[in-house]
Amino acid sequence: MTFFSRYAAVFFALVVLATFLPRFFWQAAEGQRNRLAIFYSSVSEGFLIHELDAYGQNFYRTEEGRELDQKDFVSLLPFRYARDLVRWGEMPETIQGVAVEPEKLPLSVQNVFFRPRSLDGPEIPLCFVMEAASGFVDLEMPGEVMRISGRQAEFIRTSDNRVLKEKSLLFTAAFERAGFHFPAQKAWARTSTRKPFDWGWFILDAEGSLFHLIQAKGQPQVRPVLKDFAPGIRYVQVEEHPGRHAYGLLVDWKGGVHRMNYPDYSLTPLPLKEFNPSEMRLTWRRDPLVHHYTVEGGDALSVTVTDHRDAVIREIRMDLPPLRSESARKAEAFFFPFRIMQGVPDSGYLTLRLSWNHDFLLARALGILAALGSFVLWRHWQGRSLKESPADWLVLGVCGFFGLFALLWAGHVPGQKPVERRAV
Amino acid sequence: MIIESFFKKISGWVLCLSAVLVMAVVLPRMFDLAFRQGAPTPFILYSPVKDLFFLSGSTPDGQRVYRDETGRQYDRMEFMMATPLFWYRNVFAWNSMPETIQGVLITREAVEEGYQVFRYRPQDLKEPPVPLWPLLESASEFSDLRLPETMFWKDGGLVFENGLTRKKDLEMTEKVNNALSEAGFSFPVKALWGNSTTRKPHDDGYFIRDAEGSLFHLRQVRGEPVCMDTGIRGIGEIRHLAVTEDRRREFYGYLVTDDGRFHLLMQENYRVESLDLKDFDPETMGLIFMADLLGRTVVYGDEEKIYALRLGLDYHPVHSYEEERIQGLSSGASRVRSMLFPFVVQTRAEYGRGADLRLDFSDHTSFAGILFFLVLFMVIRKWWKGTFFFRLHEAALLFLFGIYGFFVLLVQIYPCFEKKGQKSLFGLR
Amino acid sequence: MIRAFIFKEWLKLRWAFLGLSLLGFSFLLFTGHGLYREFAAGPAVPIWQNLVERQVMFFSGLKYFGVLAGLVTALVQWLPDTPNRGLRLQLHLPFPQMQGVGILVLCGALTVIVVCGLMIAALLLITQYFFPWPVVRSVGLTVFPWMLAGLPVYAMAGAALLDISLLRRVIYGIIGWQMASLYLAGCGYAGFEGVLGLYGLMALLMLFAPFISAERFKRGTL
Amino acid sequence: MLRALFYKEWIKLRWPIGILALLGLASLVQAGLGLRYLAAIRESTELWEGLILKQQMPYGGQLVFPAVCGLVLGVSQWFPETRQRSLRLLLHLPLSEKILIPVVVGTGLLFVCLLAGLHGLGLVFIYALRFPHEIVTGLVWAWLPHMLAGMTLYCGAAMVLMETAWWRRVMGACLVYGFFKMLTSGGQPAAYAQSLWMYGLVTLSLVIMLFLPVMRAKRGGDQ
Repeated sequence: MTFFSRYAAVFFALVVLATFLPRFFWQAAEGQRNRLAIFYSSVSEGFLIHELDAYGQNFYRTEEGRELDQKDFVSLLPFRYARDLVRWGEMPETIQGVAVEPEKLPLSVQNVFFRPRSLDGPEIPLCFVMEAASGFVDLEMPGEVMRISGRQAEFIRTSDNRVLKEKSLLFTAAFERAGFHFPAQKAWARTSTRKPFDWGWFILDAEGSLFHLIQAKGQPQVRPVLKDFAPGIRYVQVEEHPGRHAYGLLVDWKGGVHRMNYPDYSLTPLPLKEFNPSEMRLTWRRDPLVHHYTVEGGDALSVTVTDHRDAVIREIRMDLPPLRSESARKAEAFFFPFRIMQGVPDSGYLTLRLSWNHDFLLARALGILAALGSFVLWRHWQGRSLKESPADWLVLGVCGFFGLFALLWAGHVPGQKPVERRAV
Repeated sequence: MIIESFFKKISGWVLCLSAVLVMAVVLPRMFDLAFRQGAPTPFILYSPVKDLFFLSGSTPDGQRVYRDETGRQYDRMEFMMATPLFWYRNVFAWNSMPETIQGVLITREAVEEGYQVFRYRPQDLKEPPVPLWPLLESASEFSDLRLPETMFWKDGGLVFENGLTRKKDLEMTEKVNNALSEAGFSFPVKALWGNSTTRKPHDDGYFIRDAEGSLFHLRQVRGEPVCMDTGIRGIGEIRHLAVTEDRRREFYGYLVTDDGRFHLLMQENYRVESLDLKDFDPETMGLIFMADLLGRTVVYGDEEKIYALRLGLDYHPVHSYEEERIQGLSSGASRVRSMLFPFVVQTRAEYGRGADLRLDFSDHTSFAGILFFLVLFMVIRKWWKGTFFFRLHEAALLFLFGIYGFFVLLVQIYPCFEKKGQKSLFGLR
Repeated sequence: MIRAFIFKEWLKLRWAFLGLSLLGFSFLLFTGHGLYREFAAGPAVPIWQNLVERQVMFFSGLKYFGVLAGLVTALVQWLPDTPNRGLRLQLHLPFPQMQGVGILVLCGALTVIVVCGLMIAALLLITQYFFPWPVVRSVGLTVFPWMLAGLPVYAMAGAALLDISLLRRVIYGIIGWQMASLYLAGCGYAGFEGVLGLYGLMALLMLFAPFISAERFKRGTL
Repeated sequence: MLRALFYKEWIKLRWPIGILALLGLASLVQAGLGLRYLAAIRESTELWEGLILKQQMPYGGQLVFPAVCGLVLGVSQWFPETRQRSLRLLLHLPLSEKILIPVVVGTGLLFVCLLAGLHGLGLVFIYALRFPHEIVTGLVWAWLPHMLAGMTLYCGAAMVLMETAWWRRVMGACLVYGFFKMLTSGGQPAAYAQSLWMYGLVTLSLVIMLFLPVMRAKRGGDQ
């Protein structure tokens, strides 16, 4: 019993230490870098770099490294800073042969941001199905929510928590007509009234097919979108934009990202290399001439520019100075052979994820040896036999310094007498 | 021994009074929590089509109701059609905007440009909790406003501190204070108002009141501080001023003077337009100002009453309306409340933000409550000890504190218990 | 005699004092480090402006420090004495009892005040390194009532520990809790600015609360 | 013998339990009235929107209760034991410590679970009156880690009080506080839904660990 209890103590201490010590370590040791953004200028047909340093100073450069002042920078990006250019009266009439109409720019300029965190997360599986054709300009949150339970869609009125029978039957029938298999696995939408119009919900059914639900004048419209999509659908990011260029982004389980085009739901894979949606951030900017994809993560920033027929025009990749210096990473490997993370980048859930350190084998080995050595010294100082509790050595061999601290805290097995110390 | 008994006495009173204090804070709060009812503030708009005020509110059971000031009910669409200058986006989308209203030609651009809304709340009267401001560039080439490298506060003059070096920026401080004194400013700075956010269409700088009560306008134009004397005199002492930067650029903002009047500070020559608001009390009432193409609407009020006023383009009243609101407590509940609690200790500042500590006495009905608890206490006394009599300080507690005193006596946290042998005033203990 | 009293209290209280200061300072160390990193990462003015506009409280972890200090001090000071009636012996010494209790309360209150004062001073020192003067002032005005909450908690916890009737103990506990929550009501930056004196006076007056409980404790009845 | 032991613990704990039960009741009343008022002043859609989309937790304040229960019961159960060596007295009862310690710890944990569980059931009931089961499930998910946090604090209090060496107390307190933080840092109702069993396992290890300081107190451990 004491044996179990002692290793329970060691286990408890290991979990807490492996969670907090690396966290504290990186809070103290992680470096900083300047904020960097890369834009593609259709005017100069080159990349522009905007850098903000720790003192709040802005630097503007071309990709060749020529310094620009703010005004040049702004006039090279006419779609992004249209307001300024129009005010100065310097808006070019045509760019690359395409006429620029400043008042129509909001329809053709779109910015979409994707974060790994939005892939998964705790949510309450009730859907606000908005009225997409109410006749009023402003959207309103409806007075009922939809739940897709085992065999049907149910509407619950918010004012008295009652199920609306008629509406539920109406929607269930519409789902069944479209070939939907209950229950739903996941449902995605942008539930906010601050958008120009409503595109409703994208719902993944029990067999992995994707459906699109819109409520217009109280009537459901359910359309099958994707059937037998081999990589499997991981996430759909719906983007209502007044230009109606695309329904949004679709991420599959193999790490591919697709643009879901309006109005036929066809998928265009984005031309991104080395993009891992579980770890990297993606920004998609669209302007009247080009698509512009920025991938940020893994200490690098890469930008791909395509034209509207999705042919790649230019690519650029910039390595950013690493946030974690090599010496700090060596120190981490020396002290922490693994760490436990509560939060992970691609989910909003809290977990306990064990992640082993795979870098710097030598530093790790040295760390474990140092922990072993300290433990030997401690046992010697306490006058304890090295043969006592042999499993301790296993703990130390696997967990290094975490193990050392945990074992020190747990102490020896109570009641065992120290060995007689021989006179030196 | 005097010290000894003094200690005991004061200790007893401290305990007793703190119990009363805690009860006077907590019990009314619990009462309110249990009996409070609420209804959202109705939204009032002026209909230039029908020359009436239109209200959108909700009934106690959560139903939305649209009606006009005469009580006639409408549906949502009719409501929007009656107030087309506010809902212009919808009305234009339905293609049902009248061509002219009151003889004025209506175009989408004119409506959009004529539209402005701002709000005033009583807590705006208080100085901001952290009085630190950036002096933004008001004549920048670029349309995005950007934070400068310094921020300033008032300490007699204006003191600038640089965010890079984290030291006082002596050069800037001197430049600004020179600009102030050149404009005829008499130090020290008494009060300063401005809108320090960068999320606004343009920057109108700060307004500063000097030692003599004059108002000055400070801006940064192309890196240089520019100060102007507004020449505003004779409207009383300015208590609050808000800068409402808006694309319309009709006025800089509004000001509230210490006589409780509400004025607009116009952009042309710093002219002051005083609005004649009936019964407006800046300490208790919130206000919404809505400008549209054809006139101005001012809606103000507190929890009890709500006033609406329509002004023409020349700020002369055209139409007015007032209405009683649903009370937070029903009349029965509020009578019971004032009977139960002879006074209430408020720890929150009522309309401003922050803490307070003050007594709110209830009206005369609280005597009924006090009498009730007096009798109740006597009954209990009779039941427990066989006599109606009680001591002087017990009577005082009951009379002064009503229900609070009753509870204090009930759990016996009252002072002066140590007179063991002595007889008390009423002869029995 | 008085010196002996004070020495005896000091023997008990020094651990509370040390532990609380250690806890507080380690917390401030974390706060200071966080600020240091934030200021190293970018320009200062946006951070200042963010604080002014959103009223972020980077020191909000100190909110319950005063309460903790009061509670720990009271427990350390009164708990060893009460169960085996050690205090009774002291109350029967040839020394005016109430003055004796007064010295005890004074020692405890001073511990709370000194610990909290140290925290405020250290926090203001950190703040003034990173922020201009108005922020320092507002931070001080915000933290002060939080720390003041320690005094009523100390007093009422003392009274509750000393008292013999269980009902009264519970009531004192509730009073202490509610008094503390008056001081901790979230009023934003510098919310107590105008009424700090009143609240301070109230907190000091509360220190008289334990006397009557001590008297009851001594008599052992009523 | 076991019944006597159980009875002894009950005698020790009845007043704290009584007070905590009253507190819990008061907090439930407050939760109910607060929810009633919230439903009265806000439009129902807005309220549901906050609960579903913004994942607000209006019951967040009530979730502290299990932790308070754990701390109070832990301290009031183990503080008297650790004074004047009464723990040693307890351990010299004619009963194996393998039965005795689990019974004593189990009694304490039972009361923590009972009090906090009833309080949680009350909360669930209050919310189930107004909201569909999805929102109530969210409440349960948010409540469970706090329940574990209550058990953690109970064991932590016992462990800190029983330990023999002061540095072990400090380190133990830090570890328990760290784990408490890990359990209460979820900002969304179902943040722990995927991993609660792991947290439960770690909590269980803390419970089992309690045997160690007891044995140290009995046999005399190292410093």
